[in-house]
Amino acid sequence: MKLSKEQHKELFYKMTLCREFEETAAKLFIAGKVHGTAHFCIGEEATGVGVCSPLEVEDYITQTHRGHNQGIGKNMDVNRMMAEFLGKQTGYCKGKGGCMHIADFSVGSLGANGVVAGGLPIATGAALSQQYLGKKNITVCFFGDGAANEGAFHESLNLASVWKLPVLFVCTNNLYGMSTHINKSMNIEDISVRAASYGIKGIALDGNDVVTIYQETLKAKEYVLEHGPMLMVLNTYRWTGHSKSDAQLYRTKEEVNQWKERCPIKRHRDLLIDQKLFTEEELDELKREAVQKIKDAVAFAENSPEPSIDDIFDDVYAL
Amino acid sequence: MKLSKEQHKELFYKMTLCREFEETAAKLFIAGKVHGTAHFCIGEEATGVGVCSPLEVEDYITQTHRGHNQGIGKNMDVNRMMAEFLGKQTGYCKGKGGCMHIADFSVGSLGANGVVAGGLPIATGAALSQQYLGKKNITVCFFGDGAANEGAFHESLNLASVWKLPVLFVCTNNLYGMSTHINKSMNIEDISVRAASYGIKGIALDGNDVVTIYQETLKAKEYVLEHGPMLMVLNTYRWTGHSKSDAQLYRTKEEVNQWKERCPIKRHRDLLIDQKLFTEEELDELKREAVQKIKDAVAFAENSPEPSIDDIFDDVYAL
Amino acid sequence: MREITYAQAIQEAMSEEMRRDQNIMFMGEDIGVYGGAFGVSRGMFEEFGDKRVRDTPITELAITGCAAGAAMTGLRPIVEIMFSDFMTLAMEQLVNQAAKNRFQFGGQAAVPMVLRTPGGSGTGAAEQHSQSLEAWVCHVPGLKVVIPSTPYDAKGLLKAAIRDNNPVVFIEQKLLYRTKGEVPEPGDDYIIELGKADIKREGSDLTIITYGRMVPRALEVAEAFSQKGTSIEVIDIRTLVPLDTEALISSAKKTGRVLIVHEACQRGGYGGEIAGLIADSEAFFYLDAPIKRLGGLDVPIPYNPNLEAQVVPTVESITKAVNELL
Amino acid sequence: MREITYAQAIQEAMSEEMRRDQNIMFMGEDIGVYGGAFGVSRGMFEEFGDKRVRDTPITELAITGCAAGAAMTGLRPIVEIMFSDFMTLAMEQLVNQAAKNRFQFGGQAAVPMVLRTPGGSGTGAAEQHSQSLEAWVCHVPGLKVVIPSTPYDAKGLLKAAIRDNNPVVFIEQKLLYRTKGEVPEPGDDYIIELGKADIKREGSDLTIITYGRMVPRALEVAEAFSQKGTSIEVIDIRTLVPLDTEALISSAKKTGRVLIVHEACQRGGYGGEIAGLIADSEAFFYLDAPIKRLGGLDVPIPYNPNLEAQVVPTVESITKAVNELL
Ligand SMILES: Cc1ncc(C[n+]2csc(CCOP(=O)(O)OP(=O)(O)O)c2C)c(N)n1
Ligand SMILES: Cc1ncc(C[n+]2csc(CCOP(=O)(O)OP(=O)(O)O)c2C)c(N)n1
Ligand SMILES: [Mg+2]
Ligand SMILES: [Mg+2]
Repeated sequence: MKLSKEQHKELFYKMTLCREFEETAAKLFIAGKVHGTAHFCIGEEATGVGVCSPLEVEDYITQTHRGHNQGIGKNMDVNRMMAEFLGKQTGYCKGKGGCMHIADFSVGSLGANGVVAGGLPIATGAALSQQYLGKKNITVCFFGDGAANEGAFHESLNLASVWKLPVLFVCTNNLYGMSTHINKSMNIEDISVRAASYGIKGIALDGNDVVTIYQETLKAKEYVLEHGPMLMVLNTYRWTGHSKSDAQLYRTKEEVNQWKERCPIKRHRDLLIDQKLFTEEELDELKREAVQKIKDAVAFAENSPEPSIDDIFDDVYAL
Repeated sequence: MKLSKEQHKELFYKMTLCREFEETAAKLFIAGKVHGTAHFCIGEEATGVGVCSPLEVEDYITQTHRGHNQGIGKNMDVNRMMAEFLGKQTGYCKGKGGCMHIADFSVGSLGANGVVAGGLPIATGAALSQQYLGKKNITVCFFGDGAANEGAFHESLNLASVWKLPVLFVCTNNLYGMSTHINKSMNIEDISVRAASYGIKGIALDGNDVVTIYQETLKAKEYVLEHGPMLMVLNTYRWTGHSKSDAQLYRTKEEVNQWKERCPIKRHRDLLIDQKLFTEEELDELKREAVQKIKDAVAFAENSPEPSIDDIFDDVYAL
Repeated sequence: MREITYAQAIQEAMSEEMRRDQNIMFMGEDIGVYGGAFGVSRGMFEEFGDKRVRDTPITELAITGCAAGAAMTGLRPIVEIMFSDFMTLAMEQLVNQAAKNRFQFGGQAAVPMVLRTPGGSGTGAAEQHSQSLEAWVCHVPGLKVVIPSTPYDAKGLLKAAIRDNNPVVFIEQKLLYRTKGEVPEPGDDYIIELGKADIKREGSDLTIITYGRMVPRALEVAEAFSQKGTSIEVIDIRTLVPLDTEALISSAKKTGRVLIVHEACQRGGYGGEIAGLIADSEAFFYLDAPIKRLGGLDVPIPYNPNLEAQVVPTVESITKAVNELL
Repeated sequence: MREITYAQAIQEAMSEEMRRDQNIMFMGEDIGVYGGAFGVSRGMFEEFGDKRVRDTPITELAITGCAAGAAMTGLRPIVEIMFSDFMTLAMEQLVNQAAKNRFQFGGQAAVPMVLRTPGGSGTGAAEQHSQSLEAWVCHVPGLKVVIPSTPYDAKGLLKAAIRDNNPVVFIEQKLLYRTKGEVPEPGDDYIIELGKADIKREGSDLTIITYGRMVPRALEVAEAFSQKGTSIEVIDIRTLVPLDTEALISSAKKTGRVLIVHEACQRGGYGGEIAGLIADSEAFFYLDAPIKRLGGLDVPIPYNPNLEAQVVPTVESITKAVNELL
C-alpha cells in the first residue's frame, strides 16, 4: 500500500512535533521548571508515530515511560501533555501522574507506564475486552528491549497467544535498557525470534523507517484480528541519555553519532523531497507549525493552575 | 555410552523404590495417617531417576512438588522422606516442611518447592555459586510443563544464558498443569523450542526412556559446563490425579491407559531381560528389596517422635 | 432459611452476578472443568462456557494485569488466584497498576475487578500455601479488602465487591469453605455494603475485634465466658478496607477492654492498624486495660498438623488472652 | 571525624565487606559502569570487576531468587532492586523462598543475602517510583528489615546486614542519599548490631518514634520545641525487624506521650505495629495521652511537587501532632 500525501504529512508533522516537544521539555528541565524525571525518545520518533498513525480511535495502545512519540502518534493533545509534564491541573492526569503516566482514554491511550513491562498484561486485558465485546479493533502494546526480559513479557505473550487475542506487541529495541546493552541482557541478536516460543508470528523492522512501519502496522492489524497476537520488533536508537541524569559512560560518542545520521525525521524528509511529494518550503512550514504548537503548549501549561491538595483524595477510589 | 550392569541396576532399583514409596504413601493417605496433600509422580519415575543418577553429590538439584523421583534419583534417604511425609521430627524438615519441601543438602538436593516455577531462580543462583567458586559441577533444575508459562521460567533461562551458568533446565512435560492440558496453556507442541529465545540448546526426549535420559544427561552435563544452560524436555505422563483429591474429569480413562502401557519401569525391565543383563528372578529380588526398604521406612517414620511446639521458633532465623 | 456452605455462597454470588451482567467474566487456574482447587466454581464452566469462565495457564502476574486491563476497557473481571500465597507473583500488577491507575491517570480509568483468593492455614499444605497476607493489600491505597466469615456475608459481600467500581481483594478462608450457614434463596438478591462491620454477638464487658476464620473461634470463646457471667462482644470487621472505624471505637468505649484476634502473623498484621486506631481515638480514655493483640506466631506455617494448629490463635489462647484482660 | 554522604557510606560498607570476603558479590540493574540509578555503587565495578559486580537484565524476580540460591550454596550476595516499588515483582522469591527456606527445610539452609533498595518519595518520580513498602516485609517471618537515617548508621547497619546469616531487606532513603554526616575513617571497621534502636535525641515530655527520612524532620521539630521548653525524645528504630521493643516501651513509660511518625501510608503501616506493642505493654499504664500515629496520607504519591510534599509528614504536620498530644 502506498501512502497518500495526507498520510505522509501526518507522519512528518507528528514526528517533528514530538521532537520539538521533547527538545522544549529538555530546556524546561534545564531552566529548573520541572521536578522529577523524563525519558526522551529523540531518534525513535518513527516507532510510535509510524505504528499509531494508521490506528483508529477505537484501537487501544499502552505506552512506555519513553512514550511521547506513541502518545503524539495516537493524537494526544500536546497542551495537556505539556501541562502534565509541568504538573498542572489541566494536564492529562491533573498533575498527579507526570509524564510517566500520561494517558488519554478518549483517543485510545490506556496510559504510559513507569514500570518496565508493566503495560504488557494490561494490553492483554484490553485486547481481551475487544475480543469479548466483539469489536474489530486491536490493542498495540509498546515496550522496550529491556522489558523483553521481564517475566511479564513471557506471560503476556503466552496468554495472548493461547486466547488468540488481538494484540500487536511492539518492541522498540533501542539497544539499551538504561545503561545495559542488549548483548549483556539477552543472548540473541534478533528479539523477534522470541515469537516462536508462543507459536506466533514475529517480524523485525528498521525502526527508523516510518513509512515501512506504517505499512506493516496496517498489515499487522489485519493479521492480528484474524490470527491473534504478533510480535513486531522495531530496531532503533535513543540519542539522549536514559533520563535527565545520565553520563552515558556505557556507550561511545561515535555510536551515538552514527545513529544520529540515521535520523528518522531527516530520512522521511529526504524521501518526501526525493519523491517530490512536498517541497522544502512546505516541510519547513510544517516544522514551523510544530514549533508554534509547542510554544503554545508551553504557554498553556505555564498559565494553567497548580492542582490543589484539597483534591488529593479524588480518584483514589471510583464511586 | 553404554550403561554398565551396575548402572542399570541402580536405575531399575530407584524407579521401583520410588513407585513403591508413592504407592505406600497413597495407602497411608487412605488410612487417614496423613494430613495435607501430596503429588505423586507414578508413571514419571524415569525422569528424575534418569537425570539424577549420573550426577555427582556436588551437582545440585532443585525439585518440584512432584519430586519423589528426583529425590530418590539423587540418593535421598527414604526413611527421612517418609518421616517427613508423616510430619515427624526425624523427617528431612523436622516435620515442618512436608513432602512439598523435602530437601537434602548433604546429597545436593536444594529442596522441593510448593510454588510452580519457584525453583528456577534458585537453581540459577546455585549455578552462579558453582561458576563463581570455580567448581566443575552443574545444577539441575526440575519443573513442569505448566511452570514453563510462568515469568520465572523466562527470567531464569534468560539470566542463566546471559551469564553462561552451568544449569540444566529439565522440564518434565506430563501434558497437564493440574487439570489444564498444554494445548490450553501454550500454543506450541514442543516446549524445547523455547530454548531459542535464550540462544541456548534445547532438546526433547522420551521421558519414559530412562536409559536415554541417563545418557543424554551425561552429555548435557559436559555441554552445560562448557557452554552454559540447556533446556531438556522430558515428555511423560502422570498416571494418578494431580493431588490426593482429583476427579480427573479433564482427561479420559483411555488416555491414561495408553500411557500406562508405556510404563517406564516395565519398559526398562523388559529391556534388561531382552538384553539378558538380568534374569526375571534378579529383578524380582530387587523389587522385593525395594518393598522391604519402604516397609522399613514406614516403620521408621511411624516410630519417630512428633516435633514439639517448643522448637517452633528454631530455624526461623539462622544465628 | 436454607443452609448452604461458604463455598456455595461464593459460587452463587458469582453466578447470579454473571447472569445479571454479561460483562462479568471469570478467569483463573483450573477454575473450569476442575472447578477450582477448592471446588468453589464447580458447575460454572458448564453454565457459562469457556468465554466467560476461562482456565488460564499458570501465570498469576499476567492474569491479574489482564483483569486490570479488561476492567479499564469495559469488562468486570473476577480473577482467582489459587492460593493467596501466589499473590506474591501478582503484586506488581495489583499494586502498581490496578490500584493506582485511576489516580495516576487523573480519574480517567476505573478498574472494576475482583481478585478472589483463599488464605489461611489448617489444610496441611505448609509454608507456601497457608499464609494470611491481607495486611499487605490493606496498606495499598486504591484497593479494597474483604474477608468474610459466614456464607451469608460471603455472598452479600462478594456481590458488593463485583458491583464495586474499584479493585477489590476478596480473601476467602480455606477452612470455612465447608462450613454451613443460612443464606436467602437464590432469587433473593441482597448486598452487604462494603465498609460495615458486623457485631456478631453483643456484649458489655470486653470487645473481641476479629475477622475471617477467627470469628467462629471468638464466638465460641464468648459463649463459654457468658456461662461464667462475662459478656463479650464479638465484632467481625468483614471489610478491612474501608474499615468501619466508628463501630470499633464505640464498642471499645462501651466495654473498655479490647482484644484483637487474627490468624496472620502478629508482627505487621492488620491488628496493629486496629490497635493504633483505637489507641489514638477517644476510646483511649475509656480503656480499663491495655489493648491486647493476639495474632499468629511470627513463624512460617509448619506442615505437622499439631504444630500447624498451634501457631495460630486457638480457642485456648483466645481464652487466655481474654482472661488476661479481665 | 570526616563527613561523607549516606550514599557513600553505603558504598563504603559494601566495598569494605567485599574486600574482606571474596564470596560477597553484588548484582542489580545498571549497578556497574552506570553506578546504579542513584550513583550509590559508583566505582565498584572498576574496583571489583564484572564477576563480583554484575549488571543484570531487567529481571527482579530472577535476581532475587538467584541471590537466594547463591546464598544457600556458599555466596553472600547483595542484590539491588532499583526502586523498592519493584520489590512487587520479587515478592515470590523473597517471601516464599528466601525467607522460608531455612525453616521449611528443617534448618538445612542458611540464606545470607541482602536486598538493598531505595524507598520513599520526594524526587518527582510519582506513584510507581515512590512507595514505602517496608510494612510488607516486616510481616514476613524469616526476613530482617533495616532502614537507616544517617550515613553513620547506614554504614554500620549495612555491614551488619551483610554479615548476617539471614535475608535482610535494607531499605535506603532516596532523599537522604545526598545528606552528609560523620563516619569513621575507612579502615575503622565498625558494626551496628541489628535490633538496637537509637535515641537520636533525649527528652522527657514526649517520645517521637520514627525511622528513615522522618528522623531529621522529627529532630527539627524536637529542636524547635526545646526552644519553647518542651523536651522531646526522638527514637530512631533503625531496624524494624528485629525491633527494639524494650527501648520503645521504656521511653513511652518515661515521657507518657508517644507520637509515631513514618512516611509510608498510615493505613497498614508499621506504625500500627509500634502503637499496638506499646498499647499492649506496661507503658500503657503510664500514658497521659492517646498514642498518636502520623503516617503518609492513604493516597498514591502524586507527581506535582507541592502535592508530593504534602502527602507525607512534614515539619508542620509533625509539629501539629505534637501539639495535639501535649
Ligand atoms: C520493573 C522495573 N525495573 C526497573 C526499572 C527502572 N528502569 C526504567 S527504564 C529502564 C530501562 C528500560 O529499558 P527498555 O525496556 O529497553 O526501554 P528504554 O528505556 O530503552 O526505552 C529501567 C531499568 C523500572 N522502571 N521498572
Ligand atoms: C505459582 C503457583 N501457582 C499455582 C500453583 C498450584 N499448582 C500446584 S501444582 C500445579 C500444576 C503444575 O503443573 P506443572 O508445572 O505442569 O507440574 P505437574 O504438576 O504437572 O508436575 C498448580 C497449578 C502453585 N503451586 N504455584
Ligand atoms: Mg531499550
Ligand atoms: Mg505438568
